[in-house]
Amino acid sequence: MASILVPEVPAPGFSFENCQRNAFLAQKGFPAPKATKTGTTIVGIIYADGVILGADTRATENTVVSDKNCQKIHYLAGNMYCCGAGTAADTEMTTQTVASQLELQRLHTGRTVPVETAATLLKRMLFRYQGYIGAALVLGGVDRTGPHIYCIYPHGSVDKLPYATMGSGSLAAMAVFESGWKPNMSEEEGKKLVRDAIAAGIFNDLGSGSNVDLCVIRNTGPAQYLRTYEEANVKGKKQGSYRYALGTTAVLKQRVIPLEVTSVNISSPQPMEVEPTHSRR
Amino acid sequence: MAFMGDMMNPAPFWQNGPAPGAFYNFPGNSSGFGPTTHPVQEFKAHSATPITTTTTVIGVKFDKGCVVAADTLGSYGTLARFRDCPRITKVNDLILLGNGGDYADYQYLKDIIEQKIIDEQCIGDGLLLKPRSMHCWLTRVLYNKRSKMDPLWSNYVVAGMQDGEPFLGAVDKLGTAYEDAAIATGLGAYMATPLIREALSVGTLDEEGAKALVRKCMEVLFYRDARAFQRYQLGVVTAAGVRIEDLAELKHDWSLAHMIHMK
Amino acid sequence: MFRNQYDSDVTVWSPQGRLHQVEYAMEAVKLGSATVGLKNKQFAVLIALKRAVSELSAYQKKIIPIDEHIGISISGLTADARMLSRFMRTECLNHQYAHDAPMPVGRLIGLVGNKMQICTQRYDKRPLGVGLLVAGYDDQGPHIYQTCPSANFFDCRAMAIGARSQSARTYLEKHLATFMDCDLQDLVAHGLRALRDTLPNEVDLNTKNVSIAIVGPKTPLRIADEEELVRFLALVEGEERRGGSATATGDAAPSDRDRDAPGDEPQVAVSTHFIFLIW
Amino acid sequence: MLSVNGNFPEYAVPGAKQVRFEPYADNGGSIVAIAGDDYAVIGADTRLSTGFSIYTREQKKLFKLSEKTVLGATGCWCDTLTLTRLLSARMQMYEHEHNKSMSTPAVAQMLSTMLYYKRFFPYYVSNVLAGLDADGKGCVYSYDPIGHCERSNYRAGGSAGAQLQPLLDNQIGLKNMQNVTEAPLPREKALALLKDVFISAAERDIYTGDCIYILIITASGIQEEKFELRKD
Repeated sequence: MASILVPEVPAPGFSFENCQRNAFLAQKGFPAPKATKTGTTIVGIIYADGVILGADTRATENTVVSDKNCQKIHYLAGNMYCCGAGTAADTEMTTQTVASQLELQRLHTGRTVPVETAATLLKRMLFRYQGYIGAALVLGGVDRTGPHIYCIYPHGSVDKLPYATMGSGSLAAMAVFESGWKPNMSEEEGKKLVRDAIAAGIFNDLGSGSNVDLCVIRNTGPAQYLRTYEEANVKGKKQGSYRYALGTTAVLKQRVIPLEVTSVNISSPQPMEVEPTHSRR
Repeated sequence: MAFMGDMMNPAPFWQNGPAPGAFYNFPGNSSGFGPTTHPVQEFKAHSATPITTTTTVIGVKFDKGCVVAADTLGSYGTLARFRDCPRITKVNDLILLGNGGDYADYQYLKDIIEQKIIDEQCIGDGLLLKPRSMHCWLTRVLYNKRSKMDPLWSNYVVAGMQDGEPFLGAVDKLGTAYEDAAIATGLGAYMATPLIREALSVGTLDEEGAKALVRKCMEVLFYRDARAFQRYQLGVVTAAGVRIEDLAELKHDWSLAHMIHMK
Repeated sequence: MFRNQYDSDVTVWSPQGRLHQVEYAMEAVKLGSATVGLKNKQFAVLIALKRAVSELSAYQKKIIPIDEHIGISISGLTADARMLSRFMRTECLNHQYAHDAPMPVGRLIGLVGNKMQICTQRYDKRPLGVGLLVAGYDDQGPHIYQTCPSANFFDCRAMAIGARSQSARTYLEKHLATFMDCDLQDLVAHGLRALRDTLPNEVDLNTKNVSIAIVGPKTPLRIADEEELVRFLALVEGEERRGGSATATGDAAPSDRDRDAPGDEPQVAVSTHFIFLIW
Repeated sequence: MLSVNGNFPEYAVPGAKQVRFEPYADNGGSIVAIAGDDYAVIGADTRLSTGFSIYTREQKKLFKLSEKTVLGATGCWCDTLTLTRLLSARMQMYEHEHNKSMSTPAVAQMLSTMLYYKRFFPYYVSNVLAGLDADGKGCVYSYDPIGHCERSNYRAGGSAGAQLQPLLDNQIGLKNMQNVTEAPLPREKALALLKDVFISAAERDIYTGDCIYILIITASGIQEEKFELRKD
């Protein structure tokens, strides 16, 4: 059916065609390459008039930091954001997919999409893939029914809580919430508590690090994304200079290829009728 | 006879449920039939698994001494089996010892330590074992056991007064030893240490401050650690000696639960 | 040659209730050159007189370091002392390894005593023929211990053992009261004077024949080098010697005064201390 | 007998389960040592960790073995503790037997022997030994866990060792560079370089951080220095 003129539309969803081959290779001792994991601290709380989400900004590959300032709070819709922990690609793609579905829904209905819709879309998607999509999410947002925080696990189970934490630093952050959270906190108190929870993760969990990102979504007004709310760790100042003098790098081989320049005269074809104002390109 | 399981090759003592009647002979559970995921009896089976276990033990250093706390629950697998397992002991006037992990291993080693102290008292030269020596000795004992691949499956927190200064050290089942002003084992390593480190970063604590902090940590752990318990022991060691307080009961608050609705 | 018929073997008692072989072993201590140990409130000091076997040989080492905080000086059979010092070093290392703390001096002496006792009770062994002065420093302060072939040991404030050591003990006893409060310099000076009293008149202390070891708080055991020896010897140089002590055969006259030193006078002291003392 | 197997899928049953005992742990940490003409500097970070959590932020991983020799050891901390205790006991025995303290090359050789003694149940430790040799020249010895020993002038070891060694090769070894003249490395420059490479290591290795503990070994003794790193 497919031709150059009528390209075949690829089937939606994942391609599984290499699964069998990969399983065979893994059995022969060629395991699949490792994905970037965001060993992470992500949190969300409900405060007096909205929700606050928080995240650290470290991405790791095993014990090596692969991104020192990545973004883990993802946009879903104007009234909701979603923090992602787990496999970086999975969290990004999942939230993007759902974000586009939510936008379509919003255009379709002409209303603000409820947070529960996002939670349902996310959990359905994750459940379908049985945990193979390694996304652990904290979804937060506001709608006409008030503020909501959802905690969505990679296998598709959902918690709806007043405060939630996820990722490798979730225990450290949860300890801060368990000892500090109370209902109806002010925005300042809320931001402080979320910052403390993320900081607990950053300093006590090796999978989390660098800076604190916050996102405040108020019942009234637009969401406020506070990228690098606090720079929790500053890179040390180097004492020496590590610039190389010109000529330090060896030139191994040198070859000059002369370019032959031939001049060609191009005469522009005369247009049929000349329009004084428009010209076609 | 199927319910008897394999008589010649009995399952390990504890495996997900009562083995004698083999009620839970689900596939994948090695107490039953057929090939299992791991060999039932290896050539030289040591205590490869903790049986009755205890959870977190917390130690905090303050300006004039140390506080150590631990709850009194002994878990039998997932069963909250024993409710009175004290695991903070006075070793001598200088040393307070806390433990978490396999309770039998702890009792075994506690007897040896007690005998060691009695032997020392019998010498009668007035010298007392000091916390650093106790810490080092425990490290050696645990390391030797791990080197025989026969570990004592538990963590120890040694608190005490070393030549007038507070001492707080930890040893794990491998013989990994370190000293710090904030120590918590088990799940507490993830949930209590962040709180304690934060409190210590503000400034040194006094005795009351340290005790309040430890109580707060015990409460947080009780909320989140499925193997924790509301009754706990708290011991303090200062230059005045070792004092283990009466069992305390945590105050806990679940009013929050009414705020959680899935819809 | 037997002194009597009850000394053929360590395990044979005499009708008087004495073990002659053990008592003979005590005599071996007196064959070694003299050594003095004394302490003040902070420091313990060992001072030993070294002997050269012949003009051709070097001076025999008398002080053996055991650990950072313990040293011994020996009198008697050097080979036995080497065996004992090796044992003591091993014990100290083991204690340090297992407890991350130096071995308490008293406990080490207890172990040495137990080890030495075994060979006073078995027919196939012989008592060790060496006496030790042990100087050490631990949490309880400085210590001077004396051990004997009889496996007795004594916690002393000052002690001297070896040939003609009676004169040194006499000096130490006379000045005992001043030791505790004097400073390190004076303490060493006292020790040197005591040691000098054991010398024949024609011999004097010099850097070749004296060995000094000092241990104290934040002072790991140090055996004085030549330079330090010169300074210490200068403390007592030119002083009038008390003299009269140095008879050629040493302290022959039994004395009741040195009850602290049973090792030296088997005839008297052993009967009162060694046999009936229960430790 | 009824065979149930094969009819049901094998579900993992949660709850108490047999845990394989693993006698080793990776407690992380990095070491860098640089030797000069009349000095040696060695630094190690002070973070002791396991898995994703930090045991302590102030664990010194350098061991002063004598006035002229310092050992840096990271890896399985329980093995490190045991190895260094045995090493200092053996060094004291040497001192008693030979009436002098051990020279750095002698310690280096003995460490190699002690490691190989445990060939089939090794000490899982990354050792870097720094000190002054008999001529007073700085020297660095590095080891694998089972006793291979190599003398060099600079070495990085531990969890960020693989990341730092190429940097040292370039900056000190002047590898792959043109128009550079080899000159003796001054002490201040070595110290600055050591701190700088640790700053880089703390950026990218999760097991390196908190603080560097540095020892500078010269003929006049061992100097101590500390330098803060990031704490996350």
